[in-house]
Amino acid sequence: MESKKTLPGTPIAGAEWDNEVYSFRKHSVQLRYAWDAGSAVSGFLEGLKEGRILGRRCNRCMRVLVPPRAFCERCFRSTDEWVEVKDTGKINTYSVSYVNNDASRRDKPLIVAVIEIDEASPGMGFLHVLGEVEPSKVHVDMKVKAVWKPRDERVGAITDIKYFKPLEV
Amino acid sequence: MSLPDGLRNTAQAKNWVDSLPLSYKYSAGVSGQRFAEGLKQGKILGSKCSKCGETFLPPSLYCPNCFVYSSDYVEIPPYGKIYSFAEADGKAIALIRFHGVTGGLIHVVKRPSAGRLKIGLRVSAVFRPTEQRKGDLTDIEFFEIRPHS
Amino acid sequence: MRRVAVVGAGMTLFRHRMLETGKEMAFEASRMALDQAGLDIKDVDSVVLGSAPDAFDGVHMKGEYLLDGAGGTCKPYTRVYVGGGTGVFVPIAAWWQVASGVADIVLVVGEEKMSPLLPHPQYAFWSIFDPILERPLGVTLLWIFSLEMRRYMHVYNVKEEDIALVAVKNKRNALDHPAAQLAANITVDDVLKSEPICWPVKRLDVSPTSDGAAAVVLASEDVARRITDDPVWITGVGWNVDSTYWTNRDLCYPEYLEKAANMAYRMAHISDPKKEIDFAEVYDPFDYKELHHMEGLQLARRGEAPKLTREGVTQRDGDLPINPSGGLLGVGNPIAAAGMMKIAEVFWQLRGEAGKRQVKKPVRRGLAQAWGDLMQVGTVVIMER
Amino acid sequence: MTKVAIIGVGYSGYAPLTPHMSFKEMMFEAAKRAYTDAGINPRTDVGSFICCEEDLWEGISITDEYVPDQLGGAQRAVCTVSDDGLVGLINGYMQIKSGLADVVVVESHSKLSNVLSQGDVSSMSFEPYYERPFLTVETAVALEMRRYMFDRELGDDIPAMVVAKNKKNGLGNPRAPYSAILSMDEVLSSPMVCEPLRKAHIPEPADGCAVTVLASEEKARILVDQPVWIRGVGWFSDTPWVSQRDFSKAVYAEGSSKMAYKMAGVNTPAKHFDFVEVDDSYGYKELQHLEALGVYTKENIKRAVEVSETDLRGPLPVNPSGGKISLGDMVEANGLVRVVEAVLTLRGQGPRSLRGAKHALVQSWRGPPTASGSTVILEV
Repeated sequence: MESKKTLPGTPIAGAEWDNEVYSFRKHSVQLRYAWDAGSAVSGFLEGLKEGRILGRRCNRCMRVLVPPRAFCERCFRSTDEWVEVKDTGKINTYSVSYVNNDASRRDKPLIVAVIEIDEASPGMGFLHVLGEVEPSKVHVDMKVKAVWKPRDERVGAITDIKYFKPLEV
Repeated sequence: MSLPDGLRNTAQAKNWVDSLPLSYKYSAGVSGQRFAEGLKQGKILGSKCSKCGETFLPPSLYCPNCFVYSSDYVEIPPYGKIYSFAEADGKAIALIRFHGVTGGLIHVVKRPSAGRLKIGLRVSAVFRPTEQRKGDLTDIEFFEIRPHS
Repeated sequence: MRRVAVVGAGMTLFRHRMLETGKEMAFEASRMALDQAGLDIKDVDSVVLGSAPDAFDGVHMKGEYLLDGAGGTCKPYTRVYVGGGTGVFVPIAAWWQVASGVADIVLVVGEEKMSPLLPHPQYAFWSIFDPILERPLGVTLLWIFSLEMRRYMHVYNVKEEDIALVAVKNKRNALDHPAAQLAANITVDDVLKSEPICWPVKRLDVSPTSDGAAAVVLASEDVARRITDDPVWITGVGWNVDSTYWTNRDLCYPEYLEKAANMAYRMAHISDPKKEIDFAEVYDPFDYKELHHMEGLQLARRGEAPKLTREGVTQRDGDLPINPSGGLLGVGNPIAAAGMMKIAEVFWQLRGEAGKRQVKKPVRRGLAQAWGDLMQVGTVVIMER
Repeated sequence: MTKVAIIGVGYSGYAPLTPHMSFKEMMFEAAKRAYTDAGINPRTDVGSFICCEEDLWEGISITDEYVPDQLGGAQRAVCTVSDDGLVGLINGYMQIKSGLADVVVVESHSKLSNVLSQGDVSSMSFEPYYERPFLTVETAVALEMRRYMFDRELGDDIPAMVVAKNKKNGLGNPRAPYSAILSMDEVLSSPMVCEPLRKAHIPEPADGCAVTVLASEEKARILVDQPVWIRGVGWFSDTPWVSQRDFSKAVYAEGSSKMAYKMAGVNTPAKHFDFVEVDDSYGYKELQHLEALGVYTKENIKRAVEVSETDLRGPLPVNPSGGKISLGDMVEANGLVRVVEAVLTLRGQGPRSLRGAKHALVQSWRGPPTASGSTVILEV
């Protein structure tokens, strides 16, 4: 492979791409989906609308699963019952995002975190964002609490929780 | 269903609606670029394999059979025959095949003012005026039935 | 179980944007691999292709679209997929075709063309997340990797400087790679001072988005002995996928990779990987991933990989060279093609054909590994002279 | 090398809408059935799990992320074969043959009801520069259909008879949501979608999930009384360019069946099978496939339909399950759905007239615009 001086391939420089010195064809689509949430996630969303975080318990391994699911992946059986857990927890890990999902820069950095929810089984939690705190003040294991949207603005979505904030300053 | 205390009425079943907006800019590729330049000059270019001698449309950087680099691009006279066609909403799309060429082009065929489209009819490419050409297949406006075909 | 050999490899340049279509890149890499093996397309019994999300190339069922470029016309042809782990998984799927006796010669192709998606290929990664529980938060791929990096740093008390050493090493190694997209001589300070994207991830901690393809040819023992004096044997394969619920796992350690590696080590009769693996191409889309993966592969104890890196053990002239190719950080990251590049590198290194990239010590056994999905899949291939 | 058997099958969904289940819950249900059928525990007894799916049908990129848990595959060897479920089954077969695993699970599903932009997703499957500007799935199908019927001199009545037959076969199958008594006249008067393709020719989309459990001979004999043996497998692709294909031939079906026949030692396919399950999209595809498989010829295919040879009680029942026309189009699951049907029939749980059937062929096609397909030969 070393003997071959150049490998095949024709790079397109940024200006060539922008000025379209080559022939390009464009196509845009807006793909729409309506995902069935199913029993477990439907129940979870309903709980969020009521300002409650719900998990599912597996009566074999006795874990409380958050986010809830209809099956226990460890035991391979249906989960048995709904369990309401607290809307507090601790930060398992966090980071500070300076970009949007299309790689453009954000005006203001966003703190994102995995939050281990209290009363769920150890290590169980979900992804959310943090508010009312400066990035430099955040640390792993920090206690946090959900800040809910007002009841009449909640629609049964993960964003019914506006963000998590430090439990005490 | 898989949940013992699961949904009991349809109003409880949630359905999450969202969209995935996707926008693309596809490069024509090495062989596509040659083809595009041909179109701008009012030419249909096919690729020729040095090994088996077959000519292909759409043209390709490589021979799909021998899997070696194509040796050449050759001009294909813009006259062909309807291999098959499909009609919907008053519009006809046809696969046009050309003499001595493997493959063909899929394009719009202008329906004749009298009579019906038929498999085997002879057609020719009608190019847009030079200044309107962009280097893609729409540089051919449509194929039309050749008289007395 | 029949023995399976690698008999040829090829690849294109890795670049941010290429004129070649995905089909054309797949052809160029495949042609080169067949040429090195001295084979014709008619000798090939079957083709396996790997490519990551359709949302990049912008073609639904893109395996079908890429088919002729990968040499699959009028042949048994299929595509396999395990997210970012795909590149090292494609040869595994080809391996079982040969090992089972169904095929004698299989062409294995990895392709990725990320550039068509506007405004930026990163956007496609939004659609890898749970549509109901995660996408509404505006999640990006960078979030989850920075979350994992942060957790790893926290649990094992790893410093950003230690992690930056990986980017420095790999980008420098890539200076000797003819396909490299981001080869450079940089310092730890350059990495630390580069623009934060999603702290602790900074610009120079990350591999680029790329277009590119790479290919290898696998052959049964009979065929391999006939066509080459220098076959490289695939002696172990392993893969493993963890639970979807990534927020329920401790991200500090890749258990799934440990299980994938153990599957491969068992097959290759390896009991002490640290001693028995001569060098490795581990998946490094982010610099911390090289460390994380060395630990999952048990090439270092948990939390020990930064120390080995600091001591120069993982340099090309070290005791355990890691990513002598320059890795994804230096050569580029056209996802499935990047994994295949690692397979090709192990093949070239074992044959002594890596030129300026050749590791210093004599090598008999190498390992290639990739990783992907929601930080959940590990794929491992072990190759021997 | 070991023989390979199918020792368990499971299914769920099989309906136009399944609003009560997420795709994960649908998979969990089908998997539970299959594991119970095979008498295995997925957490301890399975060496490898294979799923067949495509990102944009799920609306999720890297959709293989979302499969392990509900199959019992978390922290196990799980992978996706981005192909028809039947090709997934073939890969499972090879994994067992290679000695990599004793027991392999193969899954495929469809949640087409969740895809609101089915046409836009399909349009993205065409080559973007030369073919996408002019083709839709319907146009691509109509082009091939017209040419095939022209070359075989078939009238509109022939594909209509296939559609009517399969709709009727489905009425005997509790899993087939689109079965019906449909007269030929009703097919022929259904709206024209893209001439010559009519609405009644097109399989309706369906949700559903199929799971199969494969095992080595040794395991199969321990676990079940009635293994269904996989005697031959084949998969094959024609050119991906629509414009470069011969529309009168299903090259992929010919290639895949030749491979499978060679492996199984089948020399006279026209006489070997007690029934066949083949892809029957748009009616005409059933005929094109039967020719390519060598069970009929281009000379006798028309007559076979006219004299009802392929009916449920004819000499060679074709699609006793009702086919895709009755079961619905479940995209990547289509092939595996038909394996489930064939296995149940070979076990005597299918149509009464096929009790005692011993040899079956299952063939699948990935659907438009592909020219890729696979064949599996089953035996009890």
